[in-house]
Amino acid sequence: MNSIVQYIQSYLASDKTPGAAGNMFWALVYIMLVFVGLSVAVIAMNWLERKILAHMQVRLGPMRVGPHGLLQPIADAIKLLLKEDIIPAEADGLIFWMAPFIVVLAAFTVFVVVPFGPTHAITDMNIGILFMLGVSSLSVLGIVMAGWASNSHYPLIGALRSSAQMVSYEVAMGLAVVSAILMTSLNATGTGTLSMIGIVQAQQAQGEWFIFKFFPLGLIAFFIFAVAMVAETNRAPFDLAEAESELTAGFHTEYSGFRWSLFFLAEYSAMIAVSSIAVTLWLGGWLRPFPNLLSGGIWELVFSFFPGVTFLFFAAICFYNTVRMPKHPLFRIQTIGLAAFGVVLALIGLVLFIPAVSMRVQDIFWFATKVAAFMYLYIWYRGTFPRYRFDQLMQMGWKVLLPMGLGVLILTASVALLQQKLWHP
Amino acid sequence: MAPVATPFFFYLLSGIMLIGGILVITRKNPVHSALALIVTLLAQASIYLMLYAPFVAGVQIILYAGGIMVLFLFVIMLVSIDRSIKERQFNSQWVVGIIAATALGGLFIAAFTKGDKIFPEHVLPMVENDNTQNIATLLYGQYMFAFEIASLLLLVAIIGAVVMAKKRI
Amino acid sequence: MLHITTLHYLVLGAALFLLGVIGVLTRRNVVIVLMSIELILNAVNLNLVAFSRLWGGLHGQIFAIFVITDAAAEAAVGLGILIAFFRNKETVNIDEVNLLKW
Amino acid sequence: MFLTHIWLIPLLPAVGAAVMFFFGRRLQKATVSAVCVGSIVLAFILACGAVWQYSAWSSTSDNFHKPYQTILCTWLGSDTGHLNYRTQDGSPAPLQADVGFLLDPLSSIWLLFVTGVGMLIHIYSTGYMAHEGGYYRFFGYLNLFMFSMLTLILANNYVLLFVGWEGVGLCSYLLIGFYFHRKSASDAAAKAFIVNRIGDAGFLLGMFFIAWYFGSLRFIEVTHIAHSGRFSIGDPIITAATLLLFVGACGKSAQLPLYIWLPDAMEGPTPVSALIHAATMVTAGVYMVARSNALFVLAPTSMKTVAIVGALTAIFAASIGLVQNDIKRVLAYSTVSQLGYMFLALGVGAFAAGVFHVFTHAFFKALLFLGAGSVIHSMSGEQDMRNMGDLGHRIPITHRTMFIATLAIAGIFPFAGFFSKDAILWETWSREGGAYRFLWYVGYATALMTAFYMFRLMYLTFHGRPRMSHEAEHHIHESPMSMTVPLIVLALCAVGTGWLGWPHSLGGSDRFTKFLEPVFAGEARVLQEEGRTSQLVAGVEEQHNSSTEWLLMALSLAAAGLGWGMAWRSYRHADKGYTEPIAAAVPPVYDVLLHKYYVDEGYDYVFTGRRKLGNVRLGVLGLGTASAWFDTHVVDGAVNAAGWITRLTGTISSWWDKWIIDGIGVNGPATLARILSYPARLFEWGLVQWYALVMTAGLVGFVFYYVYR
Repeated sequence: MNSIVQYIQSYLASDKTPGAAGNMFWALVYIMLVFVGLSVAVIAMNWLERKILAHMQVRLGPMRVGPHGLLQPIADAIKLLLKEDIIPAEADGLIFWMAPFIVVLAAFTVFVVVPFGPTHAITDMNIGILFMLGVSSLSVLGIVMAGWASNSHYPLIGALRSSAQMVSYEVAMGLAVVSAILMTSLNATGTGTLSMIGIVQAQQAQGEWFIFKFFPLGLIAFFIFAVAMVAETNRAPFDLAEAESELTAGFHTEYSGFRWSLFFLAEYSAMIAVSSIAVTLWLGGWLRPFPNLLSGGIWELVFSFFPGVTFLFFAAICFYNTVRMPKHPLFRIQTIGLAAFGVVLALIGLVLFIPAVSMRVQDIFWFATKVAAFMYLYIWYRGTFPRYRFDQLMQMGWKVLLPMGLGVLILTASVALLQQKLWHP
Repeated sequence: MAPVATPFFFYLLSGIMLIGGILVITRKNPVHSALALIVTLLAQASIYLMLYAPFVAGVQIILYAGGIMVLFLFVIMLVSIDRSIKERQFNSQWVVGIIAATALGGLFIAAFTKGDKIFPEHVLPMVENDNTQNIATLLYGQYMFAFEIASLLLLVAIIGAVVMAKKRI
Repeated sequence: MLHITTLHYLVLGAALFLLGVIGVLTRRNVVIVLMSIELILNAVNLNLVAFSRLWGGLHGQIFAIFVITDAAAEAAVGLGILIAFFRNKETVNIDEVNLLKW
Repeated sequence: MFLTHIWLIPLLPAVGAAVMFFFGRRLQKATVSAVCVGSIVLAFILACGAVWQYSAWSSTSDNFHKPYQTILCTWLGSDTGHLNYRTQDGSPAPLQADVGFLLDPLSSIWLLFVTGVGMLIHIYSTGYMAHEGGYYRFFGYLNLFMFSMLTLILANNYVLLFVGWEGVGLCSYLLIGFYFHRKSASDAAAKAFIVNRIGDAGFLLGMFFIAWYFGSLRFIEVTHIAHSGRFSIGDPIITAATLLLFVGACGKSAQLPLYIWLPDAMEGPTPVSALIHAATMVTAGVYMVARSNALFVLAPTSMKTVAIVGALTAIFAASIGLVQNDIKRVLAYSTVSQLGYMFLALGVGAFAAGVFHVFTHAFFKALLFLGAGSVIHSMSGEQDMRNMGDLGHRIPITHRTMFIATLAIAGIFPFAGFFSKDAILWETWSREGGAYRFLWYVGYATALMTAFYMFRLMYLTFHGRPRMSHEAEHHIHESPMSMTVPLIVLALCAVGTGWLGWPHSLGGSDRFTKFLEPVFAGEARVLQEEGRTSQLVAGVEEQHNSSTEWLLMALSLAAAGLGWGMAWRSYRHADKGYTEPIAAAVPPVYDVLLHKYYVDEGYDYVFTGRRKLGNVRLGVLGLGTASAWFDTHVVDGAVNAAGWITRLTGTISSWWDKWIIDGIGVNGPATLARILSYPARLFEWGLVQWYALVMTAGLVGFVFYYVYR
């Protein structure tokens, strides 16, 4: 018993990820945390997307279930879980059954190497970024399987489109990633790294985020990745695979209920995953703003307040809206609910003010903030851009992004070589 | 990350691989075959991890499972398989073929039993952490020429595939 | 039994190789024949990586990577041929590829 | 300065045409008028300047009576002597045609009246075409025509002249077919074009003859060689060449038998009829013959032919004109008739008189056509004189100007026509020989007819009772200034131009002939040597014949008066349903005349084959039918027979090949080889999986060897 506690406690002192430290217990804990956190994030994204889109279109969005529709995702989830799980008669049963799981599996497995902080990752793989790209590309298989197994025209066309799109943009994406990885090799040893944590540490060591490195090369590479990742996740404006006006719902037309919700889950976690890659590679991962410039005790303290302040800010919004709630008896439950939600947020915020907690958690906060910005971008794209035509999409992938990626790669390599020759002759 | 519970995972993965392989060559529907092959390949990627070859494993996943197999699935969906499913699945020489393969297998077993002792008992240590960097050093150093030839091969293959598959060039 | 030696991997590779050979020799569907070829190549890869592990060098892994490259090229060209063939003969059966038979 | 830059004169209209061609569609009508009319006005000013400078230049002692020639570049062939051909006497001559310009008195006259009349007609057209579609197209064509005509006039060699010749033909085609949506217009355009092609073929052949015979195509050199006395009078080659040239002139200048296109050409807009088919283009034939005068005087036969054809055309067309009812057709036949006069003059060797008639005719005929256009304009498009009448006081300017023109064409003293026509008749009369006297009678009769039909036109149009419909009468109005001003200017010319050639017998000095003297002096000498005439064109005073000349003048004045009187009597009070005097007197003649001697019908029978003669189709279509029959029955029959024979032998051959050669010779060894090679075949079965199986078997053997060795 004691040894178990010791086993559990021994990890807290280490500066490695649980996987790297070989600590099974904490690895499992982290897996659970990531899973729960992702699910919550997806639910929050669902609600946020509907609300933000609605406000972009001058609507209100969900308002009925819970205060400001806060409980709407939960209601939706219950509805989806209770719906009948239909398998079409002519469908290929086994594959139809397996496809959503493969997609979800691929989307979630990616998070094994996502570094929420220097120690906050399930494991640190030597081939981290390669693993992420490889596993996320597996979701193509799930989509193709879903489309084919449905034995129906729309899903098949949707699946073919989607997989063609994903395979095409993977190339440009890979080139952009390679140019970022190339930047990690600008150190004394001259060898770079594929490890996600290593990449972030390289940015810290070099003193700048890779998006600003070799301006504008890093920025262009980031731009290529930012476009390709939208295409990779089949989101607007590249959502041809599920273009409602053409293909009803694309590859998951025949899916319903729980299985459909798995696709939903996978889509949003894939979005988060690729955003995490972007954040890790170009935006300094978990690093807070100016970690080298604004270092020292007082700055550490100031920045450690950020997570708590943010939560308190959200709590304040909740309280403000509680006060603004109509005083009609019908709204009493909603008012109380909103207030309770605010209290929960405020409590979390207060807990985050405890120095021990905030020191341990603020990496996660910065990472999540950056990813959240990307999530907002996704929603923003969806609200503003019109959908591409398929040939335009392919043209952009192969004739614009791919040559751009190659050019950036070659230029980055040349500049890096030049720098090395000049500074370390 | 040292491999844990090696025997268990080895037998599990080799079981998956063999079952997958058998499914590949026995399924009527090529889509099922392809999926079985993917399972096999993924299991093999895991075995690579056990063999301290993470980079090869990653390449296996991203290239085989993510690339080649998608190509296969594409082609299977492009060519109509309805007819071939209803037809005879094995050719007229299947008995001879299986006999020949079995003979080959028997010879393999004979070879393994005869040459069991030629391998060292203990494997040499390998540093996993630098695997990728070392491979890169080798690939871009000693094997530079082969690497270039391989890229040329890929280019030729791309052109060949396009020429072959396009209706009008 | 508890210790996994190189021979285990070799046997596994041989078994995979034989499955591939059987597939190549007996199946009529070109797609499955091509997949069997992939099986054979993977069996080879497995051996290469196993030996690489055995001798502690990385050359085996490098070769595995080259084999994967070749497999990609082979698959692309093979599938291109398959599509051209299907377009002309409306079939994917390899024993109907008999223009050279006489 | 004007002389050295004489190339600007044709270039200006060309620029105008190019502007219309490329940008015309987008230009305003005012811009179109400004560009096109402006270019012609500029060309006219330049032309006046050039002629003025030339007259000064040619009166200097070094250049006395020399033509002015300037060569811009070699256009066809080369000037390096690399492209040579052999002339009839075997000496090499360069194949060469320049872009070169020649100005001498002859081309000066044409230059002046072409640009002058052209300018007036351009101005007139701005009023006449104001409400028509395709305004820019019309003016583009007109400018193109002016360019071609000026090229024709100013060319220094036959080839460049031919370029202009074809250019005016093209423009004539385009402008006749201006209302191309009307079938009759497009047919008329095609007719004009095709008939002109016949003439052009003759012209081309004549040109080749000249090139072959003279070794040059430049007018100056050809004339020089012709004057050198190398060739005797009556040289058969020159006769042939000149006759062929005359065929070309017949086509372009509407002489028998190629005149048929000109009356139909009246389908074009009236200014076009005035400019192209009355004043300028149709006189190109006259110009060409006059330009080739050195050759023609060497070929008396050709001269006679020209004279006879001209005289016959004159009376022939005049007689048709007597009864036509379409106002423009009357003028068209009148034009043909007057052109006949000109050729008569050329044919009798009175080149100066012919050119003089061309000059005067250009003004009064243009005036007549423009007046007719004005009448048609005021009548809202009505062209039939039977539906006119009593227009005199409603469109007074038109009436008066046309009346002046009528007096001029009828040959009333002292209007222009009197002098030129009289000169022709006098020259014809003074030529010795009964045939020439006969030609004089013909010309005299023509003069009578001319007076009659012209005054008939006047009376039917401007006098008598109004015969038009009520609403047409309501719309009658005088034309705008842009149309009447050219009429007035032309009327002044129709009065005055004749005075340039005031004959010696009436106390004048005949400056016109004197001006032309350098051009025709050599010819006069040739004719004199020939001894065919005692009176010469070149202003040689012949006092003792003055009385005869006065008598002839009086006679022609009497003829004109007689015609006027007859017309006055018959048509003075023409009301609806008036009677034609000829129809009343001799109905069959009237019918024949009204149907233009059935020439078009005859051509349809004989040349085009549009009508069948009984069951037989003659002419071009008949030739086509016959060729088709020949092709189908004879040529194809032969081909089919050959094919049938080939097939028969092929059948026999194939049987032999199949059963004897292939069966025994080829397949025999092959079958043998197949039977013998079966074991070897097992290894190359042709199925890929078989190869794989063989490979596996080999692998088994290989491994077996290594395991159990």
